[in-house]
Amino acid sequence: MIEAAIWVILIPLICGLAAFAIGGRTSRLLGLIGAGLTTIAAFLLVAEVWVNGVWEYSLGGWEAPLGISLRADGLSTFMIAMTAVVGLGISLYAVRYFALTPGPSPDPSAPLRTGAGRGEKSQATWLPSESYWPLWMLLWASLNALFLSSDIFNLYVGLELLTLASVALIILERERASIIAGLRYLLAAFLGSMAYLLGVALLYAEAGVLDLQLLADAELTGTAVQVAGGLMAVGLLLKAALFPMHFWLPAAHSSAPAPVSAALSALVVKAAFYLLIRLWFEVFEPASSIAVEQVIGVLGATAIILGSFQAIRQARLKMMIAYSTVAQVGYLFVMIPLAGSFGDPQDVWRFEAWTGGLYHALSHGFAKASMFLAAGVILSSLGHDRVWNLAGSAARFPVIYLSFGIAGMSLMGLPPSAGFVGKWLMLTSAVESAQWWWAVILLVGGLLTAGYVAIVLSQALQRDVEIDREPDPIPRIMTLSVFGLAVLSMLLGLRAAEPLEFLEIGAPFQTLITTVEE
Amino acid sequence: MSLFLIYALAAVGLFAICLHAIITRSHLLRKILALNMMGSSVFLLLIAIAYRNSVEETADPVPHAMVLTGIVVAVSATAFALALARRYHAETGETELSDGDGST
Amino acid sequence: MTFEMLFDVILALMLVWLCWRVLAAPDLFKAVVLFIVYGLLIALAFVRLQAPDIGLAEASIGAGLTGALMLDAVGQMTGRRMPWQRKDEPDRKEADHGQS
Amino acid sequence: MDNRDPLSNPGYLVRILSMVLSAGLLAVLIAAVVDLGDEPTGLTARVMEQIDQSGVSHPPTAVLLNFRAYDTWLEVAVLLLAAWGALALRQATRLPEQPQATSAGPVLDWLVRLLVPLLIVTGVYLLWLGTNAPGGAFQAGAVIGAALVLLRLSGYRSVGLLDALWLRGSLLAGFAGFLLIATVLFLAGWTFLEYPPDQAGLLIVIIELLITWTVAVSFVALFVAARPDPDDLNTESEGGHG
Repeated sequence: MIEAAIWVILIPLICGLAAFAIGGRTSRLLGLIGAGLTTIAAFLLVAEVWVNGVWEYSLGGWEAPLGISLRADGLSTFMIAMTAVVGLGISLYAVRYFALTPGPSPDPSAPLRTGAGRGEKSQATWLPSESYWPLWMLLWASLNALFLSSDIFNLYVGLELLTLASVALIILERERASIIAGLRYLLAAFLGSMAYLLGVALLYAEAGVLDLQLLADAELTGTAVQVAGGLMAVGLLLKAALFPMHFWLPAAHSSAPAPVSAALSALVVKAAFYLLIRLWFEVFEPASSIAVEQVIGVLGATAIILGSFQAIRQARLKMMIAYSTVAQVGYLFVMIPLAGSFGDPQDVWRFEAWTGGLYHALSHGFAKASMFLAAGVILSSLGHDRVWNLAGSAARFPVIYLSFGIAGMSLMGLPPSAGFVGKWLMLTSAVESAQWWWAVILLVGGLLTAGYVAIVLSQALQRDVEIDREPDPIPRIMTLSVFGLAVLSMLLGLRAAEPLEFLEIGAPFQTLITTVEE
Repeated sequence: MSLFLIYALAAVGLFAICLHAIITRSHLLRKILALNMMGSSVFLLLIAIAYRNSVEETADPVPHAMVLTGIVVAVSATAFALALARRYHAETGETELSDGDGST
Repeated sequence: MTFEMLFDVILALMLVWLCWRVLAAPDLFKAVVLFIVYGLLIALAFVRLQAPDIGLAEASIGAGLTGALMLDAVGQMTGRRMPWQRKDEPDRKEADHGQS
Repeated sequence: MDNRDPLSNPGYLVRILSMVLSAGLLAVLIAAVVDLGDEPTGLTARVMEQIDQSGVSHPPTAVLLNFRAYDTWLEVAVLLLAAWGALALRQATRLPEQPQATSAGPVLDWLVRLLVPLLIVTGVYLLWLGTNAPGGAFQAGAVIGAALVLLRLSGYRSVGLLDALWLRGSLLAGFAGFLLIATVLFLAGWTFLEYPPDQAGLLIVIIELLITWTVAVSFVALFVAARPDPDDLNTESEGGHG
């Protein structure tokens, strides 16, 4: 057995460490090798889980209550595979991104960028491009570690690792806006971690174990468990930026360099979401209630409406995409009342909503990464990302805007995109469970999404407009990764059967799954 | 009243005070102080739980290890936040985060 | 109520009071000093709860190191000169000047 | 701007809402704590059962560096990221020296000369103690780090002596040590993060030594890097600084 799951964590750590230690231009090579090998390991893991079912491992040989266990079921592996593909796309893009001038901000006075990526001897200063690779590798490793860990305290450490790596990446360019955004993000995430940790403490005091599986088997109920669940949920919702706890997200995601923005919106937010889903449907299922689930659904619905309106109002492209993330995160949480305790345990639509939400997370991962990377191209090539000054730029980089449009279709949920599959499953579930109000929200959200995507495309497609300056040429690999990610968000809708079946492996709805198959 | 209950109640009291301070105090240092103290309140609760779980005068070492990990994580995050706050202050002279990005 | 328990109750109350003072004292420098005292008392509580080694870590890292970091930051952000800053060391203000 | 009351008021509504929120949370938390009661749960007995096989005899150290070594490893990575993030805020790859100035005065100087060796000895003692009594790598690292900060503040050279490579190496040592040992043993066929029982004690001591050094240097680096370097700032008046 090759234990691919261990390598999914180890490879990025080794490459990240080597990149930290060696630095310079070698770090880019190490980062690329890391990205490639991690992707391979991730797909070996997919194959392993597909063939053998749920994979479990006791670290250090110490079994669960004493030691820490790793566990890869369909859901974990699904997230790891998504991270791998999106991560590979981002890595390929980043190779050339940090070599472009003048970088994402129109601030030529900053002296630090001189020599970035031009191969000059730069021993005396830290360059953003040099720090990017090790930090990105650590971010990737911490994502995979989170998806695999089966221990609630280990998950806390993983969350902190993820936060610090994200903040260090946000402030990479050392610009004022990003330092402010990074600081606000750090404080918000720190507060979320503390709420989560308090929940862990209460849960441990109640159950005496930290392992997720053992906690799930204990079928916990009672005041302390409910309070613990509430604290952990609020902490994670803060990290997942569910309305009204999204205040830190737009600035943080939009002021970071494009490959970082893409990773934050496509992957990091999903990690908190993933963890919440896991806890909610496995550990806190018996302690949950319809009222709480409906409240979360309402917050999600509000996020969809307000986030989309804010996105339409934004004057800067990256800000628009960041607000779009706020809205799309809302969709993910509409899944909770649909898959939760509203129905009876044997209602199949609960499982449909659960897979629908996760498929939506997948499609958003690909589409949003593509959009942020596209915005990065536009910003560094035009020197600005003002939505109302994009006129005519579609002629300069048609493929970029084509990708933007395809990704937008997936966000809107138009067939045959992956977004459509996710949304369709959630819609069916809403109709079957007679919770029609969620169906209305899902449809209205799609229309609003169409609104802001249309604004960008209609601006860019205007003809015969003078452009301020000749845009710089774009390296082909960047265009390719933007396009590839967008196309994948479409293709995954055409071939949804296998991924959906994969999600069933070890899913917390075992009774439902067997009924579906009969 | 047991030793566990005394310190556990103190811990949750500290947590609530810190939450209030994080929301209402706008000075960055004050926010960072409150977050750090919030961390130590959770650590106090964990240590109290370890005491409660004692077997024959030996306290539960698992929460102890968790707290030790937590202390190092807390100081790392605090120090990083301080570095960012000081850089921000040095650049702008501000001591508070302004709501400049127009979020709701 | 035994004498020892009385000690614990007083210690717990002092912690709550100190926490409030740290977050409410108008003078930030004073607040940080109180924060260090708070950290030391938390460490004392850990010792009472049979965790002397964690108390040691809290005292050295939580109170000592974090306190030093905080004091240094207060020095910069309030323009106060700390005892360890030399008179000929460029004043913090110089770094800010002309930017606000 | 600096002399404004640090407790500036955020407005009545926010304060009342926050008060209500915190009070509600407090009530709920008290209910939870009371609900927990005094019944012991937890893993005390289980740790005591297995501690003979861990290579150390002090329970928290056994948990930290053997049973839950994965947590500790990731924790060292968190420390690394914080130090790296703070250092990456500045352009210089080396830590700047404290501006050289006149001596701190005979009394303080004498105090430093006394305290620093004392702290370092205490740190090493704590590290050694950690295997069978209260103490350990993190506490030792913190104390040694404190000694280095003290040296710095009183005008002596300390971590500034580390050139870029050594600084990186020191920050990475703890994390890399863990990684190397775990990977080599894993490739040799052991379970990931498992120590061969005969060598467990030795390997744990090696890892603790590395962690101590990393913790000490990281803490000093965090202390130093927290101070903004005037040359790095994004200023409107560019080029004003020497």
